[in-house]
Amino acid sequence: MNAVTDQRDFAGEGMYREHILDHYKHPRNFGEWKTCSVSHKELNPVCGDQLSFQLNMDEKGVVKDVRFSGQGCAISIASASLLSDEIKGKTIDQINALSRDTVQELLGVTLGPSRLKCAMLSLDTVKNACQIYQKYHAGGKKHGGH
Amino acid sequence: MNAVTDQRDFAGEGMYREHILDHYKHPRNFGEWKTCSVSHKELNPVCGDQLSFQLNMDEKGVVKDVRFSGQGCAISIASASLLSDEIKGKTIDQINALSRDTVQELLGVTLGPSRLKCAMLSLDTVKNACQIYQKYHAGGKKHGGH
Amino acid sequence: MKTRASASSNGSRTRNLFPILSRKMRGHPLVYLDNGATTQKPSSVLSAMDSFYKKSYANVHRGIHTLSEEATVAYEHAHENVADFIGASSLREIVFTRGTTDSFNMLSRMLTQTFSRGDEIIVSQAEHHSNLVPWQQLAQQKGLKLSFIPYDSRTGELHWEKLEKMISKKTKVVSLTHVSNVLGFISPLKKISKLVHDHNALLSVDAAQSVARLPINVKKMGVDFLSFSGHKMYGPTASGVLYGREDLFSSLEPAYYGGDMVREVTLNKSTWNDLPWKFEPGTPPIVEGIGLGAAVDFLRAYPLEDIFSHEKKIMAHAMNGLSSLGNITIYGPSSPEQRAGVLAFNVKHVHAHDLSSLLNEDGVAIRAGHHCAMPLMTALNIPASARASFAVYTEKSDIDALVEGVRKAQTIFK
Amino acid sequence: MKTRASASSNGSRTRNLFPILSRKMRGHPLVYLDNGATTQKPSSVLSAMDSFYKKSYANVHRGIHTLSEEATVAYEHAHENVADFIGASSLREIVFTRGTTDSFNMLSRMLTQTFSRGDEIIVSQAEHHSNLVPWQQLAQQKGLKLSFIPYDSRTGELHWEKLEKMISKKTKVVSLTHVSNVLGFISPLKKISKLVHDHNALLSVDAAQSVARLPINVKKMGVDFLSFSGHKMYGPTASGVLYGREDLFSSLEPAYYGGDMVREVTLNKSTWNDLPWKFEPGTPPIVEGIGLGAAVDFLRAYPLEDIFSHEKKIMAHAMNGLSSLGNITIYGPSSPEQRAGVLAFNVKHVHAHDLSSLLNEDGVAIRAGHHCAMPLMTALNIPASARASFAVYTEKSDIDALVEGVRKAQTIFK
Ligand SMILES: Cc1ncc(COP(=O)(O)O)c(C=O)c1O
Ligand SMILES: Cc1ncc(COP(=O)(O)O)c(C=O)c1O
Repeated sequence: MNAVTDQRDFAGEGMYREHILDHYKHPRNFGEWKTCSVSHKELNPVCGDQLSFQLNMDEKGVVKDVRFSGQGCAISIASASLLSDEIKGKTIDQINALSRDTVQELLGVTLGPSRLKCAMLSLDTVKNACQIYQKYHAGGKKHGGH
Repeated sequence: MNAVTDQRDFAGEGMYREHILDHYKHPRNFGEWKTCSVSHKELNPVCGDQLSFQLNMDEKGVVKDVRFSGQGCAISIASASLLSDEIKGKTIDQINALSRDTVQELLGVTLGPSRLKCAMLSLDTVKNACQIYQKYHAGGKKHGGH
Repeated sequence: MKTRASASSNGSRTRNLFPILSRKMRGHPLVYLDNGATTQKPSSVLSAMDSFYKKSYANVHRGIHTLSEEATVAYEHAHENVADFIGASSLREIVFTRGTTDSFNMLSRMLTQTFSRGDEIIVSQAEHHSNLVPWQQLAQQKGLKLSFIPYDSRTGELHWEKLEKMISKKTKVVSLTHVSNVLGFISPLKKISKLVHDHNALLSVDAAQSVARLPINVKKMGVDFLSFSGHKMYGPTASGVLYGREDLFSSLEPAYYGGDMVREVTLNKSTWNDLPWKFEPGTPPIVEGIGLGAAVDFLRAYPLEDIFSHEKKIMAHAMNGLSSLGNITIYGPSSPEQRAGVLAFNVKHVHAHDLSSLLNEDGVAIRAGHHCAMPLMTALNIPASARASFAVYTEKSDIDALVEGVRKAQTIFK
Repeated sequence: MKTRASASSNGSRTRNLFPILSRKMRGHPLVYLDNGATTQKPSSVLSAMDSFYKKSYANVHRGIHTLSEEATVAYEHAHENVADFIGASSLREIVFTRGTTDSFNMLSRMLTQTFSRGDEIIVSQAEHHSNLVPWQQLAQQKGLKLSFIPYDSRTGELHWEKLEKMISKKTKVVSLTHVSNVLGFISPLKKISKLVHDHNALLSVDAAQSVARLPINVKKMGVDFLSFSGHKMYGPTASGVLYGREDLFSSLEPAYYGGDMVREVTLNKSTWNDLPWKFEPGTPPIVEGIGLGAAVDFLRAYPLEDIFSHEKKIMAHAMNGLSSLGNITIYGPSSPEQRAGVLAFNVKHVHAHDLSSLLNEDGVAIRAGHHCAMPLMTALNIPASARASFAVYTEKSDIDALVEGVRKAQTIFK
């Protein structure tokens, strides 16, 4: 995977490599459940993108399965699709540890500041969904002091 | 007299030539009358200069004699002194025709925009004094339609 | 300065006047079509600023030393230059601001200070946020009514006829864009001015997109206030203008305060300086003002009539080229004749952001988004669009690169 | 960028970094002692701006193309650079304005929006109009009380003790200059901050004269808001900063509106962008911001500790030289140790304007007038004064030229 190399060479050739287009045209885990552990929707008013994530958690606070829906540009949809695969089997703490670098590594490109916002919408939505889940299941495993 | 030559060469050498210093140190027509046809005072708040002019007019609207008083920098006092000589025997119309160039010619220097303000205080005061005089003596010679 | 270079016939020579346009973008020549956001700068403007800093720089208006006198003369001359350029009577009608947005914030505060509860302000549904949000917020704070000339989907312009029905004795000011930064239409200002003045209201115009695209004469057009930015007319950032009719400016109280705009200050009271300085508090944008003056000289060397017809040819070429690809929606008037330099469009199945990123890979810079006109996007029922916008240096080959890039995007996303 | 050059030992090398200082004034070397009004610019600042225009110029924040991405990164980096320079937590506390006056207009509006009739604002009798007139006008409009820490003729500073008696539960904000632009004193901010915060008021500081003269750390000094201008710290005109503590900035409503400072806009409602952008409406001073960042790099290369002690040596030399002439009144603290870079004085029998004109004939540029501090002039009971003010490039020989010029003036006017 591409590391973040030259700050100034944003989104080099191949930003729309097969990989991203494939996830855009055939998003994984796309759809909506009738019920789930937690669901959350976010909107980026600047570009009109909107994403909704549903998570199903097991009793240990691990993501068992996930669905997402929404509309947006290729970068935001592909990020959501890639992220939906990535978070399966992860704990909330592990999800909170995911960074903007994770998302760029999943996409395989380095993004400039404005496209990064498109890419981060999915991660923000997932993290906020987790926070909501924790708030309502405070009895379970507490959010650790790290 | 110096013509206004190079815009960019304000206040060349000799701005404080003998001529100006003489009028500053020994201002002509300096003092105050008890009575006069019209008197007017103006202030330049930016530099604190203040000048007061008194005019004695004859029945035809010609300046017979003049006194001024006040305080200020050499440029403003010397201008007032030079101008006080200049306006003697002039009609109000002739005084209204005096310009910033007249004052610079009297001083014998070309001034930059800020010192020009010092120099113009006397002319502004005299012109406004004339206007006040005309307002209260509207029965006499009307301000012509030139 | 008066040498005339025809913009249309000398496209590539014009390009050479702009240093940045020789930059290569990943091996491609730079095709800069984001002029609606900001234009590039000719060498003449850059060197006017750089050499002023290196030769005559000082603060203006109060210094007696030579540098300060020179700076004052240059800064005031820039005002006169702008006054002359837009047909104002004198520099007393020209306030240097930091841009269109600054002009509107200042103007809206000064005017609404004189309005009473229930008074009406009319803008349009197609305004840039800069000519909307200041009025909107002040209307809310002061209990004023804000009304909107609606977008007309049949013509791609505004429902001009509706203004006649909306306007009333309550209307104090009508503030409209001259050229829409999304739809590209040109407002019929002369007609509007008559209507507005017949109702004793004031006409404020947003010339951000028009001032470098078509000739403007505030007196002939009957405009009371005009706002524009230096950076969209080949001048520097942080420069702008608020033109105001002298009698109006004379009677308005300032909205911003500080040094230089005052005549006398005591602890509890202040009086104001002469026009236009009473509206320029603090150290003004000195070097930016001088750069703006140089930009005016640059624009004068063409004339604007030529720029206008040059950009219309480019517009026709672009509209033809894009339409021929199919699956393209173009917003605004359908005839290039009715447009000035701004072309917003969408490509079916390709999000504007992706289009912009793909074009960027080939060195083509366009804008994608809501163009600071969200209410218009709502009216158009789209979240975003692509926008190509032209300038004096835009050539047909730039448009060909754009069209080719859009074609490629269609293939990738098909 | 981290190369350190000692300002004091390298006076003349420093001079070479400033292109304008090689200009000859009627055959004399330029002796520029009007730094309190504005400083000259080093090549590094000028070329940062010029080459940005020539290589990476575009509008910021919303463009997707490479130029816009580069511009955005550079512009945001300049915010981070300034944040780091004054000890702020992050760029969220740094709003780029167009100068100190703009900062105070913005701040005074934002704060007074939250005040109620009868609330009190405290400033001083020695403030620049920029930190007086905005508060004065808004106080009048909103029925607030404006109080003044008086000038203390014994010390040449302010009556600091009086603040303790003045301040009360009604006091909402105390806004004071850090270094007086006439008297040159340095305000004891740490003490004042404690007093102000003990009364649950806010401390706003005018750093226009201090930011390029002594080290500033807003957190250590306990300052809630800090305002300064780029052009007085070796940066460009039309640039400036309003620092605000993040929790305060978060809760304040903006005072200026337009594009880029919004998140969502409908015809009748707007929501705001994140910090600091919610306070930067419209196209910001992009290139000026980048120039300001370069000025910060320049200042960092000395350190400010060295500049401070360099200017103190210059101050001592100047106070000695002038005093030795006789018939000179110096305003402000009598010890050079208590002053920072600003020296106002009058020469008996020579009006400050005439002195400035005479010095100008020998290439010496000083300021003469009321220095935008008319109420202080009233307290000092003078209409105007001369002022020499220093910078990193000021040399002892500049002071010798000043003293010699004053001596000549005394002869001419004796
Ligand atoms: C102490 C002080 N405050 C405020 C200002 C105003 O700064 P500006 O004119 O850059 O807005 C100045 C400079 O003139 C100053 O010296
Ligand atoms: C029509 C219109 N009005 C106002 C503006 C705002 O101009 P600025 O951002 O320079 O303040 C723009 C540019 O973005 C514009 O296109």
